[in-house]
Amino acid sequence: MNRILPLGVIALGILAFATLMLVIGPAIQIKSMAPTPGLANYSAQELRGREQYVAQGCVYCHSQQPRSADQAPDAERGWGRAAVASDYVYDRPHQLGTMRTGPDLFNVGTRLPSRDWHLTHLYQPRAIFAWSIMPGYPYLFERKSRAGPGDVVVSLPAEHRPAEGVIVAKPAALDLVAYLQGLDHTNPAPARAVRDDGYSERGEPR
Amino acid sequence: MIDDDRISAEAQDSPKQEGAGRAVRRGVIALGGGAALFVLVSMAFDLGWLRDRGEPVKNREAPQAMHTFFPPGEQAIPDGPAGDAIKRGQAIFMNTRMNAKDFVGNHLSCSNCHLDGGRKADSAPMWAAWVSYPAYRKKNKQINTMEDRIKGCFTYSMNAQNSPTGGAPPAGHDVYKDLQTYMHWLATGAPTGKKMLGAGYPELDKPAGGYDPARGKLVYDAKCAVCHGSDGQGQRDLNGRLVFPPLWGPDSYNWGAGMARVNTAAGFIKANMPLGQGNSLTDQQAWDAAAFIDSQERPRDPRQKGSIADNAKANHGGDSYYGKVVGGRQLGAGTK
Amino acid sequence: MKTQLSGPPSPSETFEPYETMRPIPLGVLMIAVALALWGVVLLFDNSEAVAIGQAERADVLADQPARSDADGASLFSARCATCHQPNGSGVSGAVPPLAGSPFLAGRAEVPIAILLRGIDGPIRVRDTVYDGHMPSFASVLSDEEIARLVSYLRERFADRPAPVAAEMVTALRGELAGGSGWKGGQELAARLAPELAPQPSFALASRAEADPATMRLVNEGTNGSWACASCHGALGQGSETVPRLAGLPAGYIARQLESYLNGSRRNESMAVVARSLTRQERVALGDYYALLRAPSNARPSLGGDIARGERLVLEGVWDRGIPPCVSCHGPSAFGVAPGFPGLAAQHPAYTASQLAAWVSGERDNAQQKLMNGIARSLDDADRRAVADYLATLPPVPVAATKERADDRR
Amino acid sequence: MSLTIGLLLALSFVVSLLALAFLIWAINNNQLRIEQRHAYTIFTEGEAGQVDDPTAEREDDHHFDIERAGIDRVSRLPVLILVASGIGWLVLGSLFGLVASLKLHWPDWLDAQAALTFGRVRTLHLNMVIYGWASMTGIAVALWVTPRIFHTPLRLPRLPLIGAALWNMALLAGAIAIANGWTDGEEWLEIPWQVDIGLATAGVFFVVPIIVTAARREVHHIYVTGWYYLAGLCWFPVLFVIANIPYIHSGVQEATVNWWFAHNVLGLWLTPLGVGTAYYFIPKIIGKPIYSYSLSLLGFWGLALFYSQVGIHHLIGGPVPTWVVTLSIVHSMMMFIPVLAVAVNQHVLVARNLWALRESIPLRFVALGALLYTLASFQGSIEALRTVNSVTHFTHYTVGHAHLGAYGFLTLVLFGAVYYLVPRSTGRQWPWPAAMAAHFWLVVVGFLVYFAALTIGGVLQGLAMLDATRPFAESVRVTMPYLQARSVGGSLMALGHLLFAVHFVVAVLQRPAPHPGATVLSKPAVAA
Repeated sequence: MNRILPLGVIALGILAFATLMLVIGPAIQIKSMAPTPGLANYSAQELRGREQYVAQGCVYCHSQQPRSADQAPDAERGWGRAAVASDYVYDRPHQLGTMRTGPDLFNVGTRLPSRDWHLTHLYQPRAIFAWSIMPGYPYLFERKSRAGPGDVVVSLPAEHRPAEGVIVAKPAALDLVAYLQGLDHTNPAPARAVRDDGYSERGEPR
Repeated sequence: MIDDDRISAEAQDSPKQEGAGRAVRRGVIALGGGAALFVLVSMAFDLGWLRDRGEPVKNREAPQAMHTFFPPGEQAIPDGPAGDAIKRGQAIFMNTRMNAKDFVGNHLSCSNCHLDGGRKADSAPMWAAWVSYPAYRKKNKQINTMEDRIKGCFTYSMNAQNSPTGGAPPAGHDVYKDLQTYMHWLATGAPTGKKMLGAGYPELDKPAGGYDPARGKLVYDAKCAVCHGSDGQGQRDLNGRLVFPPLWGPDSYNWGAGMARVNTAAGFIKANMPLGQGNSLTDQQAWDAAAFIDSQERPRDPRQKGSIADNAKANHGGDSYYGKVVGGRQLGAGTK
Repeated sequence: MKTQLSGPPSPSETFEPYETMRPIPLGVLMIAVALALWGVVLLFDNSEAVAIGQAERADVLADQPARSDADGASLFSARCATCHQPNGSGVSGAVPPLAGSPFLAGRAEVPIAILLRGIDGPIRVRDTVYDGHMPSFASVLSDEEIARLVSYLRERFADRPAPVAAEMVTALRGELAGGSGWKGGQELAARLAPELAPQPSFALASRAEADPATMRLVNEGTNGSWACASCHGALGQGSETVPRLAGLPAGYIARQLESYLNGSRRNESMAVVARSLTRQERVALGDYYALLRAPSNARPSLGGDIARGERLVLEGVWDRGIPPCVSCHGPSAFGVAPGFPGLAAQHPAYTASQLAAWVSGERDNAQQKLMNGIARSLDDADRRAVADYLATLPPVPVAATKERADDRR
Repeated sequence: MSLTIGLLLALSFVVSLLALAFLIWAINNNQLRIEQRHAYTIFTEGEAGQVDDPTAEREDDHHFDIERAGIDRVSRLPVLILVASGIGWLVLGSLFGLVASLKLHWPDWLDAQAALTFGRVRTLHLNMVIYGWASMTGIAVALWVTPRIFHTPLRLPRLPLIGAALWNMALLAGAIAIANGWTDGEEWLEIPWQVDIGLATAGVFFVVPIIVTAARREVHHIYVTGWYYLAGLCWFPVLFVIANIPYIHSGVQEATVNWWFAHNVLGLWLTPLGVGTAYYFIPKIIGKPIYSYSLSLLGFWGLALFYSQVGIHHLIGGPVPTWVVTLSIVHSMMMFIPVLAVAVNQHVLVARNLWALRESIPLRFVALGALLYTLASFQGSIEALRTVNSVTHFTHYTVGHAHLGAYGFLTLVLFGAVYYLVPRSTGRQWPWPAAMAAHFWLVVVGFLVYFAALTIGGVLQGLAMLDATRPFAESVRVTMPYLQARSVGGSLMALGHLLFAVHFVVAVLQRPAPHPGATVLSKPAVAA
């Protein structure tokens, strides 16, 4: 090969073809899908919480894409039914995630609906799970000598309580928890919903 | 050659180097080919070409009790009048007090002792019973037809003396017809007159040291009471429907029932109890528990004409507590 | 003489890399051809997988309660026959008969109202008084299904062939929404059908609200742990892996809380809660939840095979050492207090996770380890099937009777 | 609809295959000649290795005195600045990586600052090593090699200086943004798009000089390294810009764009940089030609055809259309072809000249890197299989694989390239040859520990997660010893980087040696 122009043109042509297949094709197909019935847009507080979720980098340990029962026991763990494309129409940026250092969170709002539980867990995960390797987020909380009006005090087992005063959630923590509580994709997916069904034929015949 | 080396040193290698290069080339291709082969095989597996997709992953475990006969399943009941009779028979079998209420004097059903609707091996399955009658029985010293045998069940196990009619169904009653149709259907394909594996209750050798109701109480409290209640009266759900059958007392089988004999009860217990954990007790435990249960008072033996002692002599040899004195009281008086 | 170089030729700094002309090795080409063929096959196969995936999702949709198009007869055998018997005769002393029941023969609103709310109290049917505890079907049957079912029941058992319209059910559902079970025949007769009187009076122990301390535990939490209701819901109905507590035996609930403490049942969050409770509080919470009545919010969600689940629950697989669930948990999976919890209307993810926990040993508090062996005999598909089937059942009706409240002993 | 899509898809794949078949046919029929005058080259099959390329006898065709042409002198400043920046980012990036690794088993360590939470430290690590170390050093090597293979000095040599300044500033701004929680929130695309404009602009200052230099080349034929560099420099800006345009996509479309980009950063940017570099340095140091021109062609075009479509294998079993996933899986497998071609080409040459590994530490780095490229690619293909992916997806195994590619392959190759080019570019010899060897063994042993730990731990983690009867906690517990081992390996690697950085600083600051040495080897080879 001794010419630059054809090299560049063909190389870019191949990339264009790949973009067509991997970006434009799926986009056309997915955009034609209506949101999953029952899927609600995020509230203002949930959106603020979602920004926290993104900013803290939760996605690097938590996926939001339960797999189908034909592939993995995600549903049995309470992580919810297999996610479909129309579950994500309000998600920007997407937070599908590719790690499960922690559990999947796509339905954490139904699996762990308690605000107070989440506050405890965010403040110090090892107050609940001794084996947990999730970081605590003490900077989303503050210590006060006593709770003021409207303050949300974090319930803590005795060994994790401060020597004096109380731990109070900052608004960012409350927003983040509101987002987590709102994560609920348990409504059944439409039959024609889009997802990777590549494992479906390995399931046992019903 | 060596003089040329300067010139073509870049392109020409020594044979040894050539060999190393060839080996690596082959190695790389073999590695790639092997990996590609793995890919292909794995994909073939994915596509189901390498396994039988039609067969669901069942029977991974060997059947708990190895027996040679498998009765037909629920869905195989035929349509039509015969099928209706089978279903009626099944309903009587499963819910005897409800569906043959005129002839039942306690709270038991056939299926309490003949588990899985009379299917389960080693719990006196009906498919094995069907092909064993008519037969001579020592109990009444005559040839028994199947109807006679069922009548015996009503008389003793179902304590018919306490039923609204005061006795077992009269000869030729529909209850017999329906039950026999059900049993006949369960025995579809069973060999007549051949001793079948899993028939009856297993016969347990009596332990060397005998059996002991006091030890049996310990076994009972540890293993049985959670379901049958520490008072042996079974348990009901919130609507009052019986879930666990009573083992003694007025709502259980009477002194004439086969289950009132310690050896029979021991065999049943060993093979089937606790439910879902058959054969988990030792023989000794099974005998002791059976002794404890069968040394409790229960409805009187309908065969008793004179005294308990007379009846004990006539009808209660072997491993029975009938007529014996336990805890200062002679057993066999019956319950109210 | 020097046939091989014992040392390297010293390369020249001026050497420029280039390639010699050699063909592509045959092996590489063969691998390329093989992979290409398989790629085409895999891509063609893709469409089949999508069709199966769509069928699976369609099945899950069809399994949702209140979505079936079953006719009255099959609704009757699936929903009523376990208690009222296939011939409608009922169970003496326990379940009233349908055949010849004046409750069916009168206004169609009466059976509809019973199905919508269930019954919690004494009821007189054909001169026999039953202490009736019937679940509410409002959360598991649609208006159309109730209309079809009532039409069938009235035609078969009361000789009233006129069909019932779904609109009537809709109207009544709106009218009766949110009520608890009918307090026996008395309340029912007073509200809808005076002609059914006289009915036994509802004179059971009053369902007093739990004491304020218990209610604080339920709604606010205390002593470093969280409010029960914050996870289990205001009505104790639960969700996903959070179990439904409403209507579970009081003694069972108290025993589970003890198990979290002694480690025979592992759940880190519940262990925190259990550590914050006194023995009296554990018992009081059991009493409280045992008497709660809540509609079912459980839905089949694991993609399990409902028919297979029904077989496992009602018939078992004896060859694999699996007795039917109902042989211990009661004919309608309402449970047998205090040892055997109700399973009906439990959340599938919870049921399945518990069945898995018996296997892993995370949970080992079954009386006599009855569940351990059974759970080990179930495979993944079995667990999902059983759990999904149980979620289609109506919730356990509350029995506000003395024994039930006291069943913790 | 699905059938139509499936058909369409199979057809499009067939198109790719036809392109490949045409390429192979063209190669075998000598349609892609190196030069016009080779059109008559008679190529006899079965005589592989025996054929004397007519050019081989014309010595000056393959010899060119770069030093005399003054080529290295022109590129010196931009190359050194970029290498220095790259090494700076490497040290910083590995420190963040080490902190992130330690946090996975000391979760309460450094938890008081938002900027030091795991989610941000890990992200800083990735962005610093990919966009800082790998990209900048890769560009530096490309700036140094391109003029050499084209026998002409670098054109517009001041532009890369501006580019480097801009790139460093933008990357620093991006890092600060991420540390403060301002992120675009997608893996590999965390740097806010506003900052990305700076990076994209900086890219122009790198691309233009190389393309202009290529256009003004003094040789007719473009050596294979040139293909990879030129194609990579075409691809990456397009990828980077398309993926970073905000407000177009949301939800799952965004995820497909995300992984189309993230994998193409590896496949169409870092891989061409690394493979191209290895293609230059292996024959250059050994002083022998590459095995086969045909395989070079197959390797390059195969990579272009197939690597560009593998990205969605990161979403196997996810909420994306089945056909896209299957397409990516198929292409992942097809990657065997170009990888085999490159492997044969490079490893055969090394295997024939194992003596050179003893003599040259740069070659040791590059050759090992090339070997790990083969392994990483095979591993990647197999990982994309549905059966395997069910286990490895969502686990640390994937992290191990990513490091096999980005570290085992690319970083080692770049280490070798830097070791080779610095003396020739600056005229300053490396002062401590022993430090080079220490660096080699530290990073190789460290990486071996790192990779083995994550691979084993990841598989155990995946198997635990696939078994419903094992609680999730077990998938965490089972990985703990392996995460600790990973930190040990990571520490060794970071130590090696520190040593490398210090060595580099000392080398650059010392007084120039009179001559970089008459030989390409780090120490004069002694002929027997």
